[in-house]
Amino acid sequence: MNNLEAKNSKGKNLSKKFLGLFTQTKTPTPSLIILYIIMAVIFAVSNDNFLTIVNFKGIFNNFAVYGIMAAGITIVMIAGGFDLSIGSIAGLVGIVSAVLLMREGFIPTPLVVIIALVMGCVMGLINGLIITKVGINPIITTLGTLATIRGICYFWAKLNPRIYNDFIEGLGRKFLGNVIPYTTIYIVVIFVILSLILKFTRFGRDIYTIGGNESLARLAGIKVDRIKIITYVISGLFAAFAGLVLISQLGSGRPEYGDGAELEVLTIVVLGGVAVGGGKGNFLGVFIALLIIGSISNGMVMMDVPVYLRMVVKGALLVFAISLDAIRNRRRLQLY
Amino acid sequence: MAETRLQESNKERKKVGISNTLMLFIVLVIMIAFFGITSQIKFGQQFFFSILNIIPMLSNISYIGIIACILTMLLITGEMDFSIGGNIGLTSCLAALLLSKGINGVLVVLICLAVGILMGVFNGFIVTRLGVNSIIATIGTMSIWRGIGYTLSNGESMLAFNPVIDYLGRGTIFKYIPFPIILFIIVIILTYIIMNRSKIGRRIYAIGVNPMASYLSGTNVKGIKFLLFIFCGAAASLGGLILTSLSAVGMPQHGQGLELTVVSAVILGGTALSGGKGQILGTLAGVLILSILYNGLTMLNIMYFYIQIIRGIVLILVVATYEIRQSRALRRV
Amino acid sequence: MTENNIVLKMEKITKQFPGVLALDSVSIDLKKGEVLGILGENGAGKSTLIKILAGNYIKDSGEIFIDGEKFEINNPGEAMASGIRVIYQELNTLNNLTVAENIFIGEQLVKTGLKIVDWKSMVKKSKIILESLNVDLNPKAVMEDLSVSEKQVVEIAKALSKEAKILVMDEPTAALSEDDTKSLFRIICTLKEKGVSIIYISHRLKEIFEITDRVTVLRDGKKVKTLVTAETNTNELVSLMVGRDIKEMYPKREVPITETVMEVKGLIAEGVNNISFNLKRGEILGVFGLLGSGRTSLVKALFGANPIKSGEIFIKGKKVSIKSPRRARDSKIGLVPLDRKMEGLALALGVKENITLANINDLGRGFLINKKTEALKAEKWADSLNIRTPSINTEVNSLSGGNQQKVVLARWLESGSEIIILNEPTRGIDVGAKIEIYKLMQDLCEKGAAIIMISSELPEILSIADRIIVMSKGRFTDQYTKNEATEEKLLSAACL
Amino acid sequence: GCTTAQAATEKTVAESESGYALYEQLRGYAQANKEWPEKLAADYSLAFTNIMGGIPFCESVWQNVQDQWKFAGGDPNKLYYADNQYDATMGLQNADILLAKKPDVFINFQFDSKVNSIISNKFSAANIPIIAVDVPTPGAPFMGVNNFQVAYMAGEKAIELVEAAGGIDAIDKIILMQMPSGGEVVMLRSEGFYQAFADKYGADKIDPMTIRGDGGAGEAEQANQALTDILSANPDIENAVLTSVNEQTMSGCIAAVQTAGRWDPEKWIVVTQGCDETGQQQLRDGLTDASVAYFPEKYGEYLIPASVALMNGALVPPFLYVENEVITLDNIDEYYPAK
Ligand SMILES: Nc1ncnc2c1ncn2[C@@H]1O[C@H](COP(=O)(O)OP(=O)(O)OP(=O)(O)O)[C@@H](O)[C@H]1O
Ligand SMILES: Nc1ncnc2c1ncn2[C@@H]1O[C@H](COP(=O)(O)OP(=O)(O)OP(=O)(O)O)[C@@H](O)[C@H]1O
Ligand SMILES: [Mg+2]
Ligand SMILES: [Mg+2]
Repeated sequence: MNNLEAKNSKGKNLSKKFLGLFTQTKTPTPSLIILYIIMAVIFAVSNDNFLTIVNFKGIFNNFAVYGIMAAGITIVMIAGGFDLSIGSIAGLVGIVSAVLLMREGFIPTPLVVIIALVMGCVMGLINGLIITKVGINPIITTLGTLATIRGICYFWAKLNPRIYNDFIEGLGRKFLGNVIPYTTIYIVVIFVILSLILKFTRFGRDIYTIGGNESLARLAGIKVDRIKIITYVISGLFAAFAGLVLISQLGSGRPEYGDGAELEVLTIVVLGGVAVGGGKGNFLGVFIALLIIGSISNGMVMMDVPVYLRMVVKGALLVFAISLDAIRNRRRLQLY
Repeated sequence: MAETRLQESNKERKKVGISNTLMLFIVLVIMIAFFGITSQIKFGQQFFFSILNIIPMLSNISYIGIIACILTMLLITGEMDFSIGGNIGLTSCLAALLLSKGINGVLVVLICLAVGILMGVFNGFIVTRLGVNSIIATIGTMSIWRGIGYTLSNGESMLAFNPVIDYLGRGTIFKYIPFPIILFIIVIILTYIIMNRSKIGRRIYAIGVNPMASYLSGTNVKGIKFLLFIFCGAAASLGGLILTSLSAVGMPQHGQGLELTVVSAVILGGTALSGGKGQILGTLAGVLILSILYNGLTMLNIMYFYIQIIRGIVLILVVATYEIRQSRALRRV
Repeated sequence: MTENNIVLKMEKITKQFPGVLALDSVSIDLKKGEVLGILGENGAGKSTLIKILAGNYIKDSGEIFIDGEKFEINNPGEAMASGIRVIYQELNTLNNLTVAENIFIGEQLVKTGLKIVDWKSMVKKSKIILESLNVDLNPKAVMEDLSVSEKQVVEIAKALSKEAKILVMDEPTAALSEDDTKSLFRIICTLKEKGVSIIYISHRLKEIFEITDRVTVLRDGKKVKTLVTAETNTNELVSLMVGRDIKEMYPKREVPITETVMEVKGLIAEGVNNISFNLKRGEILGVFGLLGSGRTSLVKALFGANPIKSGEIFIKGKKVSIKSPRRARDSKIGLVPLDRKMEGLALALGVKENITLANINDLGRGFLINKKTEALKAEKWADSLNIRTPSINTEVNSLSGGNQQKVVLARWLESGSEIIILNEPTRGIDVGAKIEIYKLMQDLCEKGAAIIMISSELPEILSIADRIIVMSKGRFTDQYTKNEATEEKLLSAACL
Repeated sequence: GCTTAQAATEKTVAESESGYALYEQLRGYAQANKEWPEKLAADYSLAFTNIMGGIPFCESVWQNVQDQWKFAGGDPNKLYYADNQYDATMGLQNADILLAKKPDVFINFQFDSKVNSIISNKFSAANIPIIAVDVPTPGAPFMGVNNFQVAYMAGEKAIELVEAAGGIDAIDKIILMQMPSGGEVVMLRSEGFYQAFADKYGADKIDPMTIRGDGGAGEAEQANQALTDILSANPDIENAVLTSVNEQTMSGCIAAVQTAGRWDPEKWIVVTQGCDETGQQQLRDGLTDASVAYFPEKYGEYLIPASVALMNGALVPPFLYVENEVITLDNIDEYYPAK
């Protein structure tokens, strides 16, 4: 217990030192980093292809879509909200853009991109309006829009558009100097910018306040509804962008794309230390959670764990990670 | 003075108690009427209102209902169990495996329930003792359970014929009423009594509303949460057994995505995920609405993706109406 | 006085809540640079009145004038914009953010130009504010680690963080020690000189006389009278408040003090360092100390909610190990915690459920609850403690502070505790209710109970406690019998 | 030798005269792909469950079933439909719902053969005949592909291409992108492929160079991620043989190779199965080298005659195998004229 606390406080100093900008107080990040290092060592020992650029290109490309979605849902969740519809939004945006691109040059690419992103924002707006104005629990609302939007995707099930458009194709596949995937750059840029917004703008701080205690936020004169709606729009926007990356990486548009992404992303975000119910969370944590989840499946292929065992290992690692973190962050012992 | 206050308060209690649930049941009735009429019009005969349709539908959802009722109790304490789906997958594979080893059916049932309880214990432990957020913890265990299911069955589905197992899902009482429906009804009654009349039920609500206050009033918060996780584990594996029986097959895919179905049903029933609020009858209504919706629309030859759209809209509309009614009630005062 | 120096005028304000007419055409006015006290029993409508002023509740009818202009306040933002700042009765802090951030919630300081949040100056400014309140709190500390009293200070700092025209304080000193109160008053005086008008709500008449210029008395949602403080006295105010004369503010009966029921030896726990004392049947043991002195930690340890590192507890000579509140309850200990809303009550449940919360087991034989029994039990206490509520099924949420406190007390009376620990039992409770509670405490003692009472209110502890132990920095510093004890002694011992 | 052969031929002739005549005749109608001369399906009802609505393969099957039903004079209102969404539980529910509508024939397209046994029990209890599609249903005539055989064909085609490309030694790995969640039957689609190689070159040579990946639910996304991991785990793969359970999975796989920047049509021998619209496009785009066609758009030409035959009390052969074809860029236009 004692040395645990000791480690704990040391960890905190560490985090204070080199994570300063991106972290709020009490971040799970240090334990996540420790965990990731442990994982990396194990994988690296069992297969020397793990710690290679090639491999990390793969890992990063694999979680690009989830990473981009995570950006939006993190904002929403810090503000105390929830968004399960991101997978469906990505799917719909993906297939619609693919359909729009079917006839070469029929609609100019930039316009398609704009349409795509606007679609995302609109769906986010709808979520936000239902949640704030009608006042329905966000989980129900987005569970509903999840089903609805996914259903709409199937309107285009019959034509199965492939992507021949160079720009869109490059979006999720190109590398900077043949080393750094574009997708990685997107994620890093997005995370950094959002971190700065969260830390250094009133909007960002208000998000934390609303997530921490909504009625208090109202008493403090914060325009709670407006800010909440904006967070959902942001989430929709990034889901839409993720949808574009998705069709880029898969080279086609299909109605089922993005199916089930919500749980994956939720796992990543919560593992990254974003509090369900709001008020807590930072992007460094999410980023490392992203690395962990991304590397688990990759690492298991490396160690070639039998296909059927992979699920078990993945789940076990997840539970281990979150438990480790819980123990580490338990500052006073849990009474209830 | 006391007496008058008492009477008036009883009145109040009645007013508050049912409103939400009542509305759901009204929606239910409307839906049933709608499907009855439309199927009459479309096909010139009554496909929907027929024993042949209603009974199998009910036994097909009985296991979902059972799990939903138990999960409602857990949700009211403010915790969540996503691992139910994986639990079902594991249980059904285990059951089939044991049966294939020629183990006695009753024993198989007992073993499976025991394993289900163990899964609950595991969830309960990491959530209450290690203080892990239950949503992500159970997302983790969900994939552990299912993975074990795949490993046990080596990814193959296994026939599971056995008198006992068969009866669990396909046996009937009085020749017509399927056994799982009886089980479902029993669970509804039990959970209803627990949540509305019993001492532990009161504690469950109190924990959901303010765990600290409950703790400082001598309630064993961790213990009760632990217990409810165990209930969920047991309920899920019972569900797994019923599903195994209904399909006469044990397969790791059983129960895939079930968690979202059940949770939507529970929320539809008016349970607050933040805890402290919820009713068993509401959950019952939620389960019925979702399943009848699917049944009726399929009956009408509606494509699956339309069904999805409609399901989503109904989910939002129902809850929206509920919210609106509530805020009106507040304004009126 | 001429009209034009009237800053705020609230005319015929009426507010109806489910089952309660909280305000019945109440009118007040507030002059520039004056301190207006508002007095009233629990549930008189004080907080409601100021919540309407703050745009937190919407009034049913009535008018509000600021500087003579009619003014519609629809949300807190508008109120703040027009220079109204409020310290609410309930704590409103964000536990996982820092002190500095809490002080500037919703209006973080930003650098000119880019409008970037300026953490440095926020920390600096909050340090200044906190120093002016002379408490040494690290602005970077996380709210979570603060004791209730420390949080209350942050609340005040929050209200002072920005220039205000009208400053409303709803029982700001409820959780404060004497010193903090003094420094707060110093600040109030300087603000007055700056021409800030202040509405000051408190149940502590001592403070009302010390700080206010005029005082408005409310009763049952109606305004009774407004008087100039200098021209009135305690008895008049009290009788206006409660509608009858009150002879004795701190009634004290002689209760036979008999054998020892509880003995604590060398108790060490989080925030508590080697405390020993004993408690006798029929005795009221006062525990005095300043902010963060460890009193709450102590009682939590005694109640099993704060793990005991070492030390022994004997009850009726038998050594007991109290590992959890459940054990404490079973050994007939009861706790009325400091923070009603967070620790005391399940706000969304009814009065009934809250009263029976600690002994659900007695609500009928076996597995089920006998609703009739429960209702009758609840009714009994609702009546005998005279809890003001439309019905025993009303959410405690909507009860006023005092009545909420009574509900918590009722819970432990219901479970027949013999050792009752009350942490600031009369915090935020009106004179009438206070006296009722003092009476209640002594009735209990007569019935053979023993009571530990934490209190920061000197007159109260001096006159109600039979014996007083003083704590400082988690240590025991001194103890006095009722007759020895004086304010000076207690304060000096508390500062050791 | 020849006597037995004769006996065999006589036997089939006899059978067709005795039992299958009607089916053969109707099959003829159907293949003409226009209105049948006789409206034999009128005032009958038919129930059809689709294995996974939405994916091109199943859409084609469903489309053809509808067309043929119309040609046969069936009432669209009496063609009952449900979507099993690759989910045995839903398959079960749908079967119950359709059973309640008492169709005259039930076409069951559901992925788990074992779950089908309980379904078949229920329908035979109500003595409603079943026709199984692609996945066997006990006691029901089977229509569709023999998964193992088709996979084997694919394997043989791949071997042919391997030989052309300089023999097995020039190949680094053989990658099977499988779909465990699809159950055994679907597994055969890749294991048959493997078997072809094992038979040709010997298991001990093939086993070490075989990689089995979990392509998830038969959709592009997870397959893409899975292959990405496999590629990074095997950075030295240059020449590879790649197959998968269906065209969607394959599209994800190819995208993965491209994204990894390791795509070279010359060095990757890609043989797939299904050849639905996605597959045809992939062939035309030169992404895949060959695809074994299941001709989903022809399924109705077997299913409806069989159903109508059963409705009219005639017998139906126990196995109605699609004549699969290996489609390549050379012969694709014969089967699927470019639009
Ligand atoms: N949100 C609410 N809903 C319903 N009733 C309320 C609500 N808030 C206050 N009330 C009722 O209005 C009356 C006045 O409450 P208020 O809090 O203003 O009293 P108070 O004078 O502040 O009491 P105290 O001194 O204990 O703070 C009380 O009877 C209370 O029960
Ligand atoms: N469980 C705990 N773990 C760590 N520190 C604690 C704990 N409880 C209290 N403290 C710290 O110990 C000190 C004593 O806290 P405590 O609340 O007991 O003081 P107090 O005298 O009761 O204050 P109050 O005036 O609120 O009654 C405070 O600084 C508090 O932050
Ligand atoms: Mg008040
Ligand atoms: Mg304290």
